[in-house]
Amino acid sequence: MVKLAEWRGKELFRKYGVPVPTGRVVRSAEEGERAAASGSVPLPCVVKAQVLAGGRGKGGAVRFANSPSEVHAATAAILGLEFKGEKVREVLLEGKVAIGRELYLAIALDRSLRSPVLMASAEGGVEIETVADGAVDRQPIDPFPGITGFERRRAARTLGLSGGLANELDPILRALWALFQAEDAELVEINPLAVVGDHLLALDSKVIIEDDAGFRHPEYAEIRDDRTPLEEIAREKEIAFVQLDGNIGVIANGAGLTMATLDVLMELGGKPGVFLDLGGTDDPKKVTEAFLLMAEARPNAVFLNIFGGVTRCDTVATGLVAAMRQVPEANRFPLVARIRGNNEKEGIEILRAAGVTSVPDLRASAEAVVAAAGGGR
Amino acid sequence: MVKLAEWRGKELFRKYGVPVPTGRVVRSAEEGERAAASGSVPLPCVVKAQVLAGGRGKGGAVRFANSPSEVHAATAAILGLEFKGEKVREVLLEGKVAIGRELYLAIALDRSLRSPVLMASAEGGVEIETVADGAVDRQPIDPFPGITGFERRRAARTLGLSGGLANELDPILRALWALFQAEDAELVEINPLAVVGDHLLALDSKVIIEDDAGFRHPEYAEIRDDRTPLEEIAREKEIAFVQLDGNIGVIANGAGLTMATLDVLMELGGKPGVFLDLGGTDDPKKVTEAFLLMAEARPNAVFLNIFGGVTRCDTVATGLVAAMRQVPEANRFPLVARIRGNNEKEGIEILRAAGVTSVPDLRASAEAVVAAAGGGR
Amino acid sequence: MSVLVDASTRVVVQGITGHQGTVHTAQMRAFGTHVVAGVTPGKAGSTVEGVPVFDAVRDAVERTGANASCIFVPAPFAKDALLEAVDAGIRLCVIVTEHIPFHDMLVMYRYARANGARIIGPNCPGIAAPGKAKVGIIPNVVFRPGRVGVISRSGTLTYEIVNGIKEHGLGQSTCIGLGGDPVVGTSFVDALPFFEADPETDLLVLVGEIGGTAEEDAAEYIQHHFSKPVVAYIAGRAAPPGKRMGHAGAIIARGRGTAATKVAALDRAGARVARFPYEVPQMVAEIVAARAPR
Amino acid sequence: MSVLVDASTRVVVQGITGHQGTVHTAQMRAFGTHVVAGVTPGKAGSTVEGVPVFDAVRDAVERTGANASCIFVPAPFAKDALLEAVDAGIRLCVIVTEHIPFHDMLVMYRYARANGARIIGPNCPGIAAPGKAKVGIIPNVVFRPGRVGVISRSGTLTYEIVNGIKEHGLGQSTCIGLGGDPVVGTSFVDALPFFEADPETDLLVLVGEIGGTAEEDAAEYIQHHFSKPVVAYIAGRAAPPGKRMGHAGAIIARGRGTAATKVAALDRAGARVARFPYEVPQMVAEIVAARAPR
Repeated sequence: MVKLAEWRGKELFRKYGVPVPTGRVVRSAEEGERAAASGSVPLPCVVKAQVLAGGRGKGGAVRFANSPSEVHAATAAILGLEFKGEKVREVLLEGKVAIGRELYLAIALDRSLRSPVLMASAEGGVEIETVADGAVDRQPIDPFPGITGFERRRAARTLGLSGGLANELDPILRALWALFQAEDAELVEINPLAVVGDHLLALDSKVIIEDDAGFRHPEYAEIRDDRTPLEEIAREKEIAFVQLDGNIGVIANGAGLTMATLDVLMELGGKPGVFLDLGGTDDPKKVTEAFLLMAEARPNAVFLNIFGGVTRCDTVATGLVAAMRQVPEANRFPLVARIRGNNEKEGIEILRAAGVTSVPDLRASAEAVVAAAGGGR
Repeated sequence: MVKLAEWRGKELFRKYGVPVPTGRVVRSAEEGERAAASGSVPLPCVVKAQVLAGGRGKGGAVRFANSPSEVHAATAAILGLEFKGEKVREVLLEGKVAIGRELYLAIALDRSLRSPVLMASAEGGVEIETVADGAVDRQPIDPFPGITGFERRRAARTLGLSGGLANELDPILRALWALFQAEDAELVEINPLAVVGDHLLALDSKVIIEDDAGFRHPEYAEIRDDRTPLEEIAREKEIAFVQLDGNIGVIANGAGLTMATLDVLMELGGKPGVFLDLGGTDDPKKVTEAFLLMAEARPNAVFLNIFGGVTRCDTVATGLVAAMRQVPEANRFPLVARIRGNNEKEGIEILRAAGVTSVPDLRASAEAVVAAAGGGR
Repeated sequence: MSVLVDASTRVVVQGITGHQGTVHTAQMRAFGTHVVAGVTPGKAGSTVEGVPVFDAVRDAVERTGANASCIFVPAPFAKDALLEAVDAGIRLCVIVTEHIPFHDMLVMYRYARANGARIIGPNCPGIAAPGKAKVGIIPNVVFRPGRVGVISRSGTLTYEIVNGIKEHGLGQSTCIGLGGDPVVGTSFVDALPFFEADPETDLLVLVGEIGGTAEEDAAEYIQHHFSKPVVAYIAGRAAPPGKRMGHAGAIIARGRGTAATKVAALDRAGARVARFPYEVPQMVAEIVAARAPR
Repeated sequence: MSVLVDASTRVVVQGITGHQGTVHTAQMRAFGTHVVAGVTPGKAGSTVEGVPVFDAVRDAVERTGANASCIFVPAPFAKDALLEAVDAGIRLCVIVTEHIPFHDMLVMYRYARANGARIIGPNCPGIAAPGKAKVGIIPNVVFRPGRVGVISRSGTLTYEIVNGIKEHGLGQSTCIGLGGDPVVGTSFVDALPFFEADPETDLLVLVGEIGGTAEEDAAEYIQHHFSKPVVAYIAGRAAPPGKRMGHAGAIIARGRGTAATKVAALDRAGARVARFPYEVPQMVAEIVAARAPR
């Protein structure tokens, strides 16, 4: 998933017709000062760190400025900050507005209903998780026929809007729905949607784009997510790779088996540190690449747990053996292998020839790798 | 329904992405000559009368020209022609192309299926009614999800297109579907869709827009249909009014009852000349307007046949009496009235007070009006 | 038993505060129908003819147990009204509104079908079972409880014929006016099985008109699946091709949908086809007389 | 009897000329499945593993009587493939393809449901009834005919567990891999009634994972409507919140969908919940032993 920074989400809002404050993203204090001086950002203005984590207000990542020099100072103070692990590289400057009521609007997927849902609450401006369930109205939106008039009217009633404000809400809801569909979003959230005088204004944006629709959206390919550098490399190689806080590397195939392997290691007192899911490949080169990637993560020990289906055991064994020859001496690690399923015999034979023994029992093999990593009970 | 002239249909084709020849519509021979001389129409070119009736080629309403002066001559010859009852006021000039195969494509409504259907035939370039049923492939298109890849592939196979031509057909089909939906069309037809070298080109267009969607399409309001002037006035007053070749005026309420009334008159030897359906009004003013409109059509006699439902009998009687006072002496006509249904007694009483007797029996009343018009068996 | 409506029918009127909505709410109530709610956005809390008005159909359903809807809202908003009714769980929707674009109706029809709801109409007079319930606008005066079923594409012509049945001393089991638009939610073929199954219907009157092939489809169905006597009338024999005869659907296009083909098809299917509308009640009376125990 | 597939299942493989399509066509045939047709546009007239290839599913259905589809086509074209299968009258579609955008799947799901078709998947290993038929990619080696039903959101973990059941000397009635995406055509709750009704299933293994509330929904259903013994395993106890664990659906978002809540719900519903995957076959064997006549 691609989480968009606030300013990117607001660019989408503008494109689809959700009103947002006049503003501009800057990447240096000088740029910020110039923007304020030239009038392209109204004064007084809000200076907001463009990080993905919430709670910026309380965390000092949102400031106010009344003059170009104050914009310079606030931007300088925020840029380069480390906010909940994210480094601030961009700052959004926006004209300050007089906020009346703060509302909440979002469209997200409800998996159980297998439907998008429109969420609306009159209690916006706070983390929606803190709002009582009863104060958030949820309406399933059927992709056919799309968001309807009666759904939009109900949202207006939920938000306590009538007259001109209800009339303004209507195109905002259409725009949110259009954005959700056309951009292949997982989540589109406006929090708060503020009543400013007689108008509605989206003061923040939260937009998450689905990865799988990447073939329709090359424009999101370059936007980096909160992945580690190794995770990023893995992503390019189409290998599911997740770094955790442990010292055992796990290479398995299939999400369920990988998770189960982590669970077993943890139950046995091990600490999984890298999670690498080969998925359904049967290309030995991909297996080799996965191993080399794992080596770079420098685990204490590696557990190879494969159940051959699409991925055949002999393919994995061949890839593994090739990788073992390429891993630099310094990066070598103790390896425990367990390969079962399709072409199991052939795979075991290839491993044996390279000096690796496959342990067929899951518990026994897991205990062995925990011991090899220096952990265990 | 609004039938669009060829050039208007082709403007829509261009807008939605169906390729059409370079061309221009002109309304005088001079304009045509200038267009050819300035190069905005390639030479040699085709000069086509913009009338709605088919068979223009055989009817002399399509000519060719090789020079600006020939364009002048051809345009002058065609403009002002009366073609199957339509006067030629516009001429389309288009660059002449080397036509390979001629194909047929259309999207229309299939009422029984309650679905749009995509019609495709490799035998284009002739009236589709003359093509054998088996040579026209019909595929229902579900508005949800809209035209699909497999439907487009089947159309390509039906048309015998592959490779680059099939690739060109794909966006044409998407465009046709988009046009059909977004313009609220009843029919979108390309006949012929010509293979010109390595490309596809729509050489003619037939687009019919639905009347009822007028509230979404004010742009079609000014395009005149093939209505008579009185029909046009009736349309503005929202009265269904059809002129036929007879001398009895029929005012009824509801399409079915109006048609049944015509049928009865015809069976009895009468000749219905004007058909006026009050529909479901209960505004006496509308009834008065309808009567005045009928008077202008100068029928020999008028049959008022009302079954009161939404339209109440007393409303009709009130409107009728008001109209009788306004009709000029010269335009007066013998009237036979039959009013039944809701508020029947009150209506009969109002008519009686104005000197009109309601005949309750349909056959008897119909015979009376046929006699009054001077016809009958 | 009757067809689609009965004493358990609880009607919500969408567009109740409009003139037609108000008038026909009173008429439906006078017929004996349980009109339990009205809907007009922004008018919640008011009443029309003693019927409580809500902002949304969902509210009406939750508060009053409405299970059928009668839609009078203007054409540009009719699609939304129907979607709202179906979304709120209504399973019978009678759409009186005329001039709904057929592209809208295609969406409405699919949405209703996907959710198990039935549409009657649009541009229709609705459905009535004398002595039980009426959802729509057919004048109350034409009805009398009886055993003649009626299905019609027409409005006032239906009233005329139904009234004729009454004037012949007979009555109706259920009468459905399907509407005169090119795309209708319920066709003859959709409605016929209900009348075949209805023990209160002895014979059926079918009133068709030119345009489309609904009558030909009905004839095909009658021939193979319908066991009760059928009397039919087709309006529009005098209509010239290419002219819309009032109803959007009543047009002879490309030589199809003429009265002649429809009459012939019904004739082949064993229906008695009347030449004049007033012959219909006569034929019905003859059939009833012939079947009566002597 | 078995669940959803049996000896009458006739499979068309969409994307048969691709590597996976070809490999698994052979595997399905080796399992004993009637693979009657393949579809790859532009490849009509060729054969793959002796199976005739058509340009369109409709052709395949007309010529071979195919009634189930196994879809291997790449994600950008998978939506069209599913719509084509349903349009051609196929009523069981197993989608192996992974990385289908969920927005596409929402359309596919609605289209299938509106037309009475069932989707299994996407991103799933499919369905197999040993001795009868397999539609999908679960390795043949793990199966043995028997009386244990299996429903799983996982792929290889399913193979592991199913294989374990076999190694304990038991066999499976039907095994369904639902797929690991956020939107799946068939959920636990959708699949459970089939196993409840299946006389060849004595007990059920349910393999879940973190993310969503499908397991909680299943627990609710089991508690009230499922009478057979259930052994469950939930993968992902070690997963940190906010990280996607391979499957698009396997993510703990906003504190929901944790292993703990799922285990607790299944526990409350009376299922035996295993801590380790290899405990599942043991528990199954214990239940079978306890039920066996002495």
